[in-house]
Amino acid sequence: MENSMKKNQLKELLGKLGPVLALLVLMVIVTILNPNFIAPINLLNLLRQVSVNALIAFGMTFVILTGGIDLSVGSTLALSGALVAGMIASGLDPILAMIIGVVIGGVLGAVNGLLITKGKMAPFIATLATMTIYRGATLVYTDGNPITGIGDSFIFKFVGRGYLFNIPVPVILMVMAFVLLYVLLHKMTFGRKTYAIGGNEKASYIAGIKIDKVKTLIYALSGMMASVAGIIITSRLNSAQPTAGQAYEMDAIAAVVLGGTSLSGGKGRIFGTLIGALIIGTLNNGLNLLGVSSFYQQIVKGIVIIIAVLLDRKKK
Amino acid sequence: MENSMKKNQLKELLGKLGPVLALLVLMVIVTILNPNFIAPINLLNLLRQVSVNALIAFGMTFVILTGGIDLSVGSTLALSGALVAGMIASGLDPILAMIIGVVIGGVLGAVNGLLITKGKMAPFIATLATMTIYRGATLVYTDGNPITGIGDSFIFKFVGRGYLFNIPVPVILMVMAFVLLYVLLHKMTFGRKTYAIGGNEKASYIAGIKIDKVKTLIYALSGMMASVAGIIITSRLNSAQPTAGQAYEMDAIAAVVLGGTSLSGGKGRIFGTLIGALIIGTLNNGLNLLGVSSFYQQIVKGIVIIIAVLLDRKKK
Amino acid sequence: MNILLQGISKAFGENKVLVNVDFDCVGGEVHALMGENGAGKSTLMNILTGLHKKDQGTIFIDGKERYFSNPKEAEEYGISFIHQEMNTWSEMTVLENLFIGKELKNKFGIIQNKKMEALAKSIFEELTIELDLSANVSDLSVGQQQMIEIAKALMTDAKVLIMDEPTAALTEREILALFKIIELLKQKNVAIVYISHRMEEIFQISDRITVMRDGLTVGTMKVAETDVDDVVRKMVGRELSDYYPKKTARIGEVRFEVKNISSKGKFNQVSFAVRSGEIVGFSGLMGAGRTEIMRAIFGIDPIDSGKIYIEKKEVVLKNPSTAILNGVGFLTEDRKSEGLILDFSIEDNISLPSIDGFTVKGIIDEKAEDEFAELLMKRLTVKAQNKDISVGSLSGGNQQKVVLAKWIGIGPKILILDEPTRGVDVGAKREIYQLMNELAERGVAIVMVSSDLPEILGVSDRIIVIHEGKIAGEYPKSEATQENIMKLATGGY
Amino acid sequence: TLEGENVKELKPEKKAENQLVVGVSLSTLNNPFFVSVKEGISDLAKEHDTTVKIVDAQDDSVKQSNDITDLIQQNVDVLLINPVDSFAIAPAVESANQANIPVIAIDRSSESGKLLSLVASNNSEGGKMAGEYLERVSGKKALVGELQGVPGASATRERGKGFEDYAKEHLTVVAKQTANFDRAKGLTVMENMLQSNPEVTAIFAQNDEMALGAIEAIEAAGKKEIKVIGFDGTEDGLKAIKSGKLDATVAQKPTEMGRLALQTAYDFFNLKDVQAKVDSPLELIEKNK
Ligand SMILES: Nc1ncnc2c1ncn2[C@@H]1O[C@H](COP(=O)(O)OP(=O)(O)OP(=O)(O)O)[C@@H](O)[C@H]1O
Ligand SMILES: Nc1ncnc2c1ncn2[C@@H]1O[C@H](COP(=O)(O)OP(=O)(O)OP(=O)(O)O)[C@@H](O)[C@H]1O
Ligand SMILES: O[C@@H]1[C@H](O)[C@H](O)CO[C@H]1O
Ligand SMILES: [Mg+2]
Ligand SMILES: [Mg+2]
Repeated sequence: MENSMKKNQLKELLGKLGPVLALLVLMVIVTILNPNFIAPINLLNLLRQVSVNALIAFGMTFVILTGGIDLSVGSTLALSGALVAGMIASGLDPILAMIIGVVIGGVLGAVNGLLITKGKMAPFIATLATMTIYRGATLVYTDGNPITGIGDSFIFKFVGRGYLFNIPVPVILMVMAFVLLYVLLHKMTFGRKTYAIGGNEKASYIAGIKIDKVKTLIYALSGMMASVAGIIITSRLNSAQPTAGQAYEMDAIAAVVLGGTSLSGGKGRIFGTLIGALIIGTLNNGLNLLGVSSFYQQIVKGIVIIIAVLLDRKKK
Repeated sequence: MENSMKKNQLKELLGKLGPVLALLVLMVIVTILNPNFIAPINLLNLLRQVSVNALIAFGMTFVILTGGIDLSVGSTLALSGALVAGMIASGLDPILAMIIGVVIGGVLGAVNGLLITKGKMAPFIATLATMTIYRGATLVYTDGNPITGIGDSFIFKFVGRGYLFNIPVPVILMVMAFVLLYVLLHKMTFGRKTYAIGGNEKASYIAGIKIDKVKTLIYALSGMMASVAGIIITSRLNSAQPTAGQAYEMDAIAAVVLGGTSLSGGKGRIFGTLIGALIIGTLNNGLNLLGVSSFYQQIVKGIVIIIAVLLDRKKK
Repeated sequence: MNILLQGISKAFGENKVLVNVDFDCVGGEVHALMGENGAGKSTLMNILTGLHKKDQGTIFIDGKERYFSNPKEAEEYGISFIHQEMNTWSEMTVLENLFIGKELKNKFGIIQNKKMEALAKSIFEELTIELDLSANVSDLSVGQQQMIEIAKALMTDAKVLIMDEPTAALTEREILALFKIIELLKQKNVAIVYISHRMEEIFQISDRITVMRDGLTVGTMKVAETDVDDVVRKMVGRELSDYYPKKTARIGEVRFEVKNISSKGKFNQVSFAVRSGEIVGFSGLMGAGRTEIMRAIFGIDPIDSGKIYIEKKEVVLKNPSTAILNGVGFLTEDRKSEGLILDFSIEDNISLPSIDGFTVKGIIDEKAEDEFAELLMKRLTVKAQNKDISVGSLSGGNQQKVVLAKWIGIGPKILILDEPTRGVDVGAKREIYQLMNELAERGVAIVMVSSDLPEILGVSDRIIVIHEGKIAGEYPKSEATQENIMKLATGGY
Repeated sequence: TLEGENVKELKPEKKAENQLVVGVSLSTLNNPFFVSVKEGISDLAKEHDTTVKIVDAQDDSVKQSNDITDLIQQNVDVLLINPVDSFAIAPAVESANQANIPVIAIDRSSESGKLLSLVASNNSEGGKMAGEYLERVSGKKALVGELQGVPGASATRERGKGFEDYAKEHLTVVAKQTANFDRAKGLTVMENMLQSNPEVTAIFAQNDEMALGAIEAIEAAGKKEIKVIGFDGTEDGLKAIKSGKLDATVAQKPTEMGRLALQTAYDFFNLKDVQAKVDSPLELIEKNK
């Protein structure tokens, strides 16, 4: 009994550490092949690259934990980025514009939530439809052109391009979001409800959890995270791109799954997602550093995803 | 009792006809706005446009009926198209090349099936990974360039660009595939097993169904349908495009769902998928005929999908 | 707290499930609610606790009219419901399960795990439950999960407690513990509604019995003023003479034999033989490993060592498909998740394991399939409008008959039945026993796993007792008694 | 039978500008370059009261060939096509030929079928111009990184070829990565390139969007000495040159391209002579000039 408990704990620990080990192995390999990789400046660079995907993937983690999926994040990112840029360009206070942008992201996400809960649509289809709609809306709003002339607001530039104590601001935002969402997911009842819904929706209803409300909030959260990512990208590119964020949903989902969260809901951790995003980021950055042609990069990325997921399965 | 039975039958009939009604309404609206739409030549044109998506969606129907999903169809289409073009360009007999192409499609699909059954991976992730890998392989094989010089084989041109009794050959292929797969799904044990797996995988296994075999065959079928679509496209474009088929999985999934098949498996019909593909095709063709700008087209398409699915839900 | 339901009616679509039902329960009593499968017992309680909306009727609580819009509201008011279908979260820990929806938190909204643990420990102590609070529920036995459900309900300080078949998955020891708790609660003046198909325990613990049939209340009586036969008559609407119909089948040659099969950690060196026309009962405590043995024989789980013979020939049943080809059928203990495809029609369920036999040139011969399904439905007296309605809409007993029909349909030489009457009402039970006899008469070798001792004794020709994954001993029908079987089942103490 | 057979000789009929129905198929409108082409066409059309029907292929050759059949259905008088791919467009051009509709290609050509005219800038010439510029400002031994466009796109191929053919003897190309003609990709690819090849002194980005992404990365890394040349001369690109952030661009005139294409159609229906190739001018635009 004692013994088996220890075994179980060991197994669980390994389960949790699986993705971390994968990440470390990957980093060691890349470093051996190109020591530039491990240079602090490249690592910070890597973290900054990861931040956008990580932010989206954090929101996606909640969605997937409920057994859902959000394909619209890329379009939400583009639309809220464009709207923020538009507001700033037309003279609105940048801070206010960013706040409104995040609210808009939340509203776009809540629309998904309502289609799924009140409309009883499958998350895949609901967010596939809004993905198309939000992208179309972005193109209509921008007329297919990037929005520029965002001007010289320090604070807006700071969000995507600034440094604080030598650390890029997007990285700081990522860490802050991680801590907040970690507490929300693991230390507060909202997170408990998220797991409960994904684990057994009917029982959760009977236990008095307001399924529709929690789900809608979760999709709103996902939309908000996408819009934060959108603001960072807009700031970094000093312009809002109508095509921004295309196919980002796939990277975010991959990060969540690589981090050990199950697509059928109820199982997983946001820490895993962070690691998953770092694995993908390391792959992107590493393969570039190693000069692997972009065609082969795709093959390698696909294979690494398969191996990582298969190893995770084996362990169980 | 009598009465209620009739009511039930009516309801069921309506359920089946739901997508058909949606299609008819759509067609009437477009015709009123632009009578050109209903011209036989345009309808044939529309059917030809639909054929590629329909073929992919037919295979996707089986996959979704088992509760799975296949995101790799677009890449499979591109890779098998490129390989067929490559074989023909290097002098292989076109008919042989096409047969090999379809076999390759089947193998690529079977790889998905094996990852999902033997590797116990979630279909979403397995096919997301192979989507990336097959696309990468296509780019490597073509070096990013279209494959041309397919030469002047009549039979190869015929597949994508020919007419038989004034009907475009892709349309004839679509109809043939529909009939075959209709029989397979609704009249043969393979289809029964497909539904059973989607309805309750455990119970099906205990009832003696070889789940792994059936599933692998279904993903292989999906790959084969994608490769047929790939051959048609290659013939139509007189060249194999490395970027062909990108995001086609979404259109195919939308066709399946619009046709009333449930993403959670076990429920749906291939006839619905045909109608679903026609709805999407009518939207594309109709919006073009009506001169709706492409940005607004995306918004309209997304909204129509939502409305169609919501109406379908309401009915139930 | 007293509850009173008056004139409750409810229909799901065309299906009238409750018609003008009256029911009441007062503080300090155990009021049993009995009736065939689908009589409407669970639905009535779901209406009381706000999961379903009534169509008609009035609900009084302590004399005042009162309605709840969801179960949580009812619970907060003091009415707790332990549901028939288990409402656990298998990927969450015991502690998390206990407190879902009512976690303790501090003023910053942070969950207070320490406080919750202390509270849970004290409840577990009271119930004499020994469970690791940090264990995942998926690692617990069904019985242990049921105990969590009970603990959850008691934690809320309920004034009214509804238990819907709470003992269906409990061991004898756990049942005893539960009955002690019920006694305790009675003394605390809690009103208890107790739903069960187990006649013995009803008479052991309840004060009053209400019987329902086809959505109507047939009558309410004091336990002291009634007896088993009376209750059964009210339930099924007719006299039910012998529960265990007499078996006349001739016992023949050995049909099926397993020799020394083992599976590490599950069972060890199990050997037995079954003859044609024989019914062999497998008894044992919950979790003794009976299900695991049968699953392994049928090829669902792997066997580490040992051999299986059918009609003296060695066979390797590497998966269910091979087992079926060799003439073995297996009715699993969990009919919803392993026995049926709930969205499929009755016909499609019945023909599923034999579907490959219905093809002409690869095309399914629908006429032959229809006839096959209709024949089996008639033979098993499945009560349904027609063969095309979905199995999910049938009552539990009728669903179980469909599962049986599908296995009879393969023309089995050997039929393994794991808890074939679990959750099935008395009337349907008797019909199932009758069917087993008919099959035996046709020479089928039958293995029946059951946790219901009277059933084992009433139906089997021979009884094998499993204890901790090993055969502890066996008795022919003539020598078997509850006492000697329990003795073997508990390891001889 | 096959589509695209039985092509008849085009016989121009005189038609006034305000009588014309012009079908326009663009490869994508997700790229400012083509948005400018579109604007060039629609502005000129407005001036002459011409009806235009514009469809957007979203960079999918199959969709483009569907779009073009849709336009043919509507009996347009002339087609202005900006192909996604010059090989894949050929059958659609042949269909138009069969339907007796004149086709004018924009920016990219068609490998077969008959074009009334091609309005394009010479991409491989443009690639060479970029090479020459980098050699001039960064010296013969300059270590160059190249940001490539969408794999397989003709612009990618031709600009790459023109540039690399020239670079073979005049420069050293140390790194090549695709950034899909996309600004955000340009940024990350550049960041990585600065890590893997810190020695680069010059960048050729095959369009301005990628160049604009790249300069954000270069600025962030504090390596302002790296010279960057883009391609296109989009509004944003030109702005960046004016403000000194971008060093140069090989400017095409997308708006002009659009206007030229429509003007060619007008000429045709006015029974004027039409040139088989209309060169849209390329121009090197540099900082401080
Ligand atoms: N949500 C529902 N929708 C439709 N029909 C339902 C629903 N719930 C129950 N029913 C039907 O109502 C009837 C009564 O079901 P109920 O579960 O109350 O029976 P029960 O007496 O509890 O039976 P058992 O002893 O098998 O638990 C059955 O015919 C059942 O099929
Ligand atoms: N799905 C499962 N996951 C984990 N443990 C299980 C599972 N099923 C059974 N067990 C455990 O395996 C052991 C044997 O269970 P088994 O079901 O074979 O017993 P049984 O004698 O058939 O009793 P029951 O009447 O409960 O089915 C028990 O300890 C049980 O807790
Ligand atoms: O010429 C155009 C532009 O350079 C654009 O940026 C990408 O596609 C090319 O064809
Ligand atoms: Mg019940
Ligand atoms: Mg059992």
